[in-house]
Amino acid sequence: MSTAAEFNIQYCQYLDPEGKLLPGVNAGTLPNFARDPQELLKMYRMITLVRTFDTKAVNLQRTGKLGTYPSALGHEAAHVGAAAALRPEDVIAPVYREIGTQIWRGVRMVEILRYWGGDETGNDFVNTRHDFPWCVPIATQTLHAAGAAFAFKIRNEPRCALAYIGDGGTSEGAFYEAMNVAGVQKLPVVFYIVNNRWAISVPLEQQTAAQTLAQKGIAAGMHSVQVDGNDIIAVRAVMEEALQRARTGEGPTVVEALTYRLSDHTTADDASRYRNADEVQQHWHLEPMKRFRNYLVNMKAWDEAQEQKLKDECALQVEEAVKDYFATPTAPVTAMFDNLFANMPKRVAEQRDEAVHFSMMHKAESHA
Amino acid sequence: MSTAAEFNIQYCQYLDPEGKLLPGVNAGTLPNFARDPQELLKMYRMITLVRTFDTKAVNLQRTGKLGTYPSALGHEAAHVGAAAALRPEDVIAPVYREIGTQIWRGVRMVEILRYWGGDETGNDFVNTRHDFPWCVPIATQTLHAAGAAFAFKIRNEPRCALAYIGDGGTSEGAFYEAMNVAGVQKLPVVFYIVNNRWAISVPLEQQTAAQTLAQKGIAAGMHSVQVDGNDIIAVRAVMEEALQRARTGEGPTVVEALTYRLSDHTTADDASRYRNADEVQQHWHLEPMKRFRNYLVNMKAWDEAQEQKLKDECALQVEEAVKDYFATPTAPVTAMFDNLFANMPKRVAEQRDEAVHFSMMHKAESHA
Amino acid sequence: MPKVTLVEAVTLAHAWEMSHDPSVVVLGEDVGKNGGVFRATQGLQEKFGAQRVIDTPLAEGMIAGLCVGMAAQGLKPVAEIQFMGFIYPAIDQIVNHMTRLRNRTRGRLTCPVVIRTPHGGGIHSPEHHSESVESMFCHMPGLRVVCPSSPARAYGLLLAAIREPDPVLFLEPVRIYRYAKQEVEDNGEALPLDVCYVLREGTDCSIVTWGAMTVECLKAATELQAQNISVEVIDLATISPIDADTILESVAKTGRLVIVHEAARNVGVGAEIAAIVAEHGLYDLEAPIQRVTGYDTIVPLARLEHDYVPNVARIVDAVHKTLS
Amino acid sequence: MPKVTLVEAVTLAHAWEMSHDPSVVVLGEDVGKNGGVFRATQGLQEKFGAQRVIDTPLAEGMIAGLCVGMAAQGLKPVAEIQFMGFIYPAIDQIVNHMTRLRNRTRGRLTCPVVIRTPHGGGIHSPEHHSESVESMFCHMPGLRVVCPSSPARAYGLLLAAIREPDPVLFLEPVRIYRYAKQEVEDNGEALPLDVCYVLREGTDCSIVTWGAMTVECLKAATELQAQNISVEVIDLATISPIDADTILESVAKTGRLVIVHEAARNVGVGAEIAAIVAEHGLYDLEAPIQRVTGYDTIVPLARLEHDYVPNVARIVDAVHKTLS
Ligand SMILES: Cc1ncc(C[n+]2csc(CCOP(=O)(O)OP(=O)(O)O)c2C)c(N)n1
Ligand SMILES: Cc1ncc(C[n+]2csc(CCOP(=O)(O)OP(=O)(O)O)c2C)c(N)n1
Ligand SMILES: [Mg+2]
Ligand SMILES: [Mg+2]
Repeated sequence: MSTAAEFNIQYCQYLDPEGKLLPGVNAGTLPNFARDPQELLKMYRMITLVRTFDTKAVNLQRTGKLGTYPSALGHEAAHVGAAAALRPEDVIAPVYREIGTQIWRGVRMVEILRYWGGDETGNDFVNTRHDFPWCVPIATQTLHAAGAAFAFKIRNEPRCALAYIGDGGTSEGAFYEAMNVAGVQKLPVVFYIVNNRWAISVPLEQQTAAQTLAQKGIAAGMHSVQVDGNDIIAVRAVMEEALQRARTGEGPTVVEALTYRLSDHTTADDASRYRNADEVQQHWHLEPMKRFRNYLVNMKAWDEAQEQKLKDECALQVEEAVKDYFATPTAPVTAMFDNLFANMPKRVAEQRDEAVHFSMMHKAESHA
Repeated sequence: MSTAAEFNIQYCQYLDPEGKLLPGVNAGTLPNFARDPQELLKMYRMITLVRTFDTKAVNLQRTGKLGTYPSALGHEAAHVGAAAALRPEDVIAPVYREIGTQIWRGVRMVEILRYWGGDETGNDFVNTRHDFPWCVPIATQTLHAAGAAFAFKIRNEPRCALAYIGDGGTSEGAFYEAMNVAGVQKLPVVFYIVNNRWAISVPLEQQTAAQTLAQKGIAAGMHSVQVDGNDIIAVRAVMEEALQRARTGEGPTVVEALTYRLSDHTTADDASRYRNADEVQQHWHLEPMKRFRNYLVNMKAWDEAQEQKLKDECALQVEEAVKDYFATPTAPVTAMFDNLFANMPKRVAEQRDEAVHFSMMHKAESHA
Repeated sequence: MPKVTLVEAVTLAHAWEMSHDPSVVVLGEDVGKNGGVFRATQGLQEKFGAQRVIDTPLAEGMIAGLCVGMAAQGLKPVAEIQFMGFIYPAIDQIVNHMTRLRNRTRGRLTCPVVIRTPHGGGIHSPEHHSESVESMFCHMPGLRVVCPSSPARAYGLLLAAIREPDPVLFLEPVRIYRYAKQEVEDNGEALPLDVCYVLREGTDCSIVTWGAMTVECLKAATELQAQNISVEVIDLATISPIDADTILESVAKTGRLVIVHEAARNVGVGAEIAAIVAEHGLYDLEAPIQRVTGYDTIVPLARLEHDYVPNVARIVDAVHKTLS
Repeated sequence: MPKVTLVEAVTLAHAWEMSHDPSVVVLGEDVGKNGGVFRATQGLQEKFGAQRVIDTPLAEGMIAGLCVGMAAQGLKPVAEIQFMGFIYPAIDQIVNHMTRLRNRTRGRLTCPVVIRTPHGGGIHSPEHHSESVESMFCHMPGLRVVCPSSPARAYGLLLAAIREPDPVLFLEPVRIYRYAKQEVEDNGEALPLDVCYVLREGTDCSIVTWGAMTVECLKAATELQAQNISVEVIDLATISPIDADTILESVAKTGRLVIVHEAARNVGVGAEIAAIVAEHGLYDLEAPIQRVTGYDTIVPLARLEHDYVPNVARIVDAVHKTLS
């Protein structure tokens, strides 16, 4: 026997769970962005906004004003840190939970509410016109990111695509196919695994025997790294590097961010059926927001007064969005036909008329 | 950065291209079976039979007596070596090229000819009743092997499943899904990648950026090794070990055998359109049959007279099979209905009558 | 006799068969510890262990492919696909192997598999959670497609499906998972496959439907009764192969046919039913056939869903049309 | 004007559009250096480079998924699936994304993609190489399904498909890839989608068909002409959405309808055509509709293939039935 190939997975972390820099890390070894308090505060503000929004959305669902909603509780650093590493011209292929990324990039909270409230306009992002919409069929979005990256490569544009995927999602063949073609074509794409240890009721150990999810990239001959997904400095640093590699033609990267789903899977789920309360409690000690706040407070960039003011601001912003959401009229029945084809076939047009007829009949009856 | 995980791929080879033992290998380090000349000769005889059959099958196709046929030229050690490591009660999920494995296990040559001659009875293997049939949709068979292994595990049977797959096949998500579930469930299955460097016209470098195909197993947390697929001693040794691991509950293995497709992809293909004659020529120097014969001759277990006798015997056996094949009557038209369901629905029965009616009409007309 | 919902009847049928046939295994995403996202497999893992009630990794093609391998080697897998909108990755295994293994090997290896999946919408679910694409599967030779419309039929047809020596796609209408309780005797008695169930007899018009739409059709029939229109409501139950005889007999009696399904109209199963009648019952038809279906567009998100799924008004209207 | 085969016309259409629209890219297994296993993309990589004519790894779901991503970001991918029997892994991307992206984003992102694939059998191919499962795709809202029946239509319809702002599944009948040469002017002129082509006018019976079956139907029409039976042969061309008007007009004239397709009968596209006529042309029908189709069983291997695929005798017989 001789050795044909060797691999390893590197792990990146700056902040410990208390928000202190790990031994060996100092101002000199910190990434550039982390030396600028304004940059850090921008991220902290976003985390706070995201958590405020998330809490509100869950409440809206509980009171029957929103459909099923997947909370992002605990994922804020993983989502915001990645977003902060992107450029506006890059393209993301999200799943369904990345509100931290979306709001950072410019998706309006009202749009998110509309989507989960059952209205397709929620995907017609006003600001992030080229980003992919929310994606429910698990793992399929990774191929869209690869395809987008292929377009950038063919047109020789200095842009990247970023695909999100969950730990559960990494079991779908589509993910692997996307990594494989990205590898062979050196596409400017990053596959970003948000490993929150659960796929609905299935824990990581039942999802795969792989020691890390990052190593799945080895199968595609890809640069693969792991990061503490609750450490926003590490997340952004690793993502900046991965995106830079992509942008400069060095090829794709898979990044695994280790985090935890502190909430139920969605509002339709009850995690207490299958998950130990102790486990959840332990992970509350690792959660990203407190850790980041401690760091900022320790470095004297943040204090209690600022915190309170920010909370109020965020609450206000969220209330505005909810008001907008409530004021959104239901689309006319024609909406379900008008966006199917650019050139509407006669048959579809006929059915559009049929639907309008019955919808009016229905309204007439309701009013009678 | 710290190291989260480390991996390596080991490579196994005993015989050099001239059929000499590699430096460091000696009788003491050879696997058990390789110390028994009878065992070795059994494999050599099979290789010779396979090559004789293969040549004949290609000729039958060229003369219009067989449908499209995928030659196994150059893969004999990879196929026979793996077969020799199996037990009869194990189950294989083949692709379409593994005649060396099939004949070793007891599939009759006439059955192989029937299949490629357009007759489903070719998959009704008389001897290997539980093995999966030939599988054309690439990579799908890997899941069948995993499912079979699951059945063995659930029933607590000391049996293994062996899935074959090509280098091209390793790009399909199904392969990865099969490895992943095998890993997490510790299924008694071996995934055997026969890397012949080409998937029709697509060379390995365009198939994946992975340095080895064995490392695809790392994605599933699986034991992964590489072997010289033209060295039948190494193939059998590695496969015996992998199957033993599976049988004793140590979990699945992925084995990559390095070989080369010396022929066109199938008789419908013309490899000269896309492949360099020099490359093919070079690989003729590595081919498995000559190498193995040299080894046997060197160790005085084989000579020219025996070789000639064997060739004649093989030719005769193949002629017998061809005769059987020619004598196989075309199945009645009802055959296409009778094996669809155990309980034939009325609608199918009606169509069966319809088909019989038109078939008879057709025959009547042909005779008129 | 216990009164149970449709989804509880599904659980009962699983439990009965697993108790009586050790070769039955259950697998899917979240079917074990969590008992399925709709609780259809609730309690089974506790009762039969994690070896027979398997929480799989997240991959539908894998689930279907494992089923083929398991079934070929003597097990009877009953797999859940979490929603029908996620069944597509499994199609390759279903159409290229599950439905073909018997034929391919001339009966040497077979595929007694049940794939269960929720069917249809109407409960304000998120995107992709309201699909009813049975017609794609009905076009696959070698597959049975079954859809119950009551707890009793769920129990009896699922038992039949598991016992069938060939693959069955078993569609569970989400809208009536918990719609009404019914007395179901848990006695292991299967109901016949390959036949329609006449839910209501009538003389003026035949309605053929299945799944959750049976409820709307029966309501429409009641409404029409008040107008002195007598409607026969037929539950297809086995969507493929279709029991053409029952439909043709009914049309011979009523002279009129309305077909109701949630799925999009174009090349839906309604088309096949219409075609059968146009071939074999044409002279019985006194009026053009009517199809009341989902439209040929994407199932809309929740806010427009009620305009998409057929309702009583549309069904009543269609019956009126056949009579005018 | 050059005389070309159907497959050569496909290559010409590619080359024209790639020359005139830099956003068109071609991808698939073996489409580059090898020019496709049927040579449909022969010479394109030499002409347009490996950046625009891409040999992909072996994975159909990946091909379809890449197309979605590319198209959403401004390219116009034309992808080849090597045989229709291998399209199943791509269905998830086609039905859940390709056909839905425009609707899902209210027009913000779109999917102008063409997926080409060989269609049908009859050439003694190995297992899985003779599939014609168009009906599964016709049931997907948001997708056009097109199938040419001559070199000229292959050229014109493929150009139209590439230029269409929405996804098109383009089916190429293998049996007539090289059946006959025809003069085709390579002038970049597209033919209209969404309409039938009347290949032969007649008064006694309408035959609706598409793809390679047009050849059999035209032969049958000739044979029937000798018996003084005048048959109208309509090539559906765009299989979805169906141009119902042309069919209904024809049936209004002839009073009789025979539908011919290679695919299995159950919930085939023939069912939809029959349903449309049973809904909107019932009173024109003077005889039951006839379907001449592949049987509801697996396409057999080569030795029984001719008993499976519809032939002239079966078509003639069906027309006779409508007239008796
Ligand atoms: C193809 C597919 N199968 C099943 C589902 C149902 N489903 C929704 S989320 C989910 C679990 C996903 O887990 P993971 O990828 O870890 O993401 P997370 O929810 O933890 O963010 C499942 C099974 C789906 N949406 N798509
Ligand atoms: C799913 C699927 N896609 C495409 C094909 C067509 N096809 C047949 S063989 C082949 C190449 C396979 O290459 P590889 O896996 O390396 O096996 P090899 O032929 O070299 O033994 C292709 C693309 C197929 N049979 N199945
Ligand atoms: Mg997760
Ligand atoms: Mg190969």
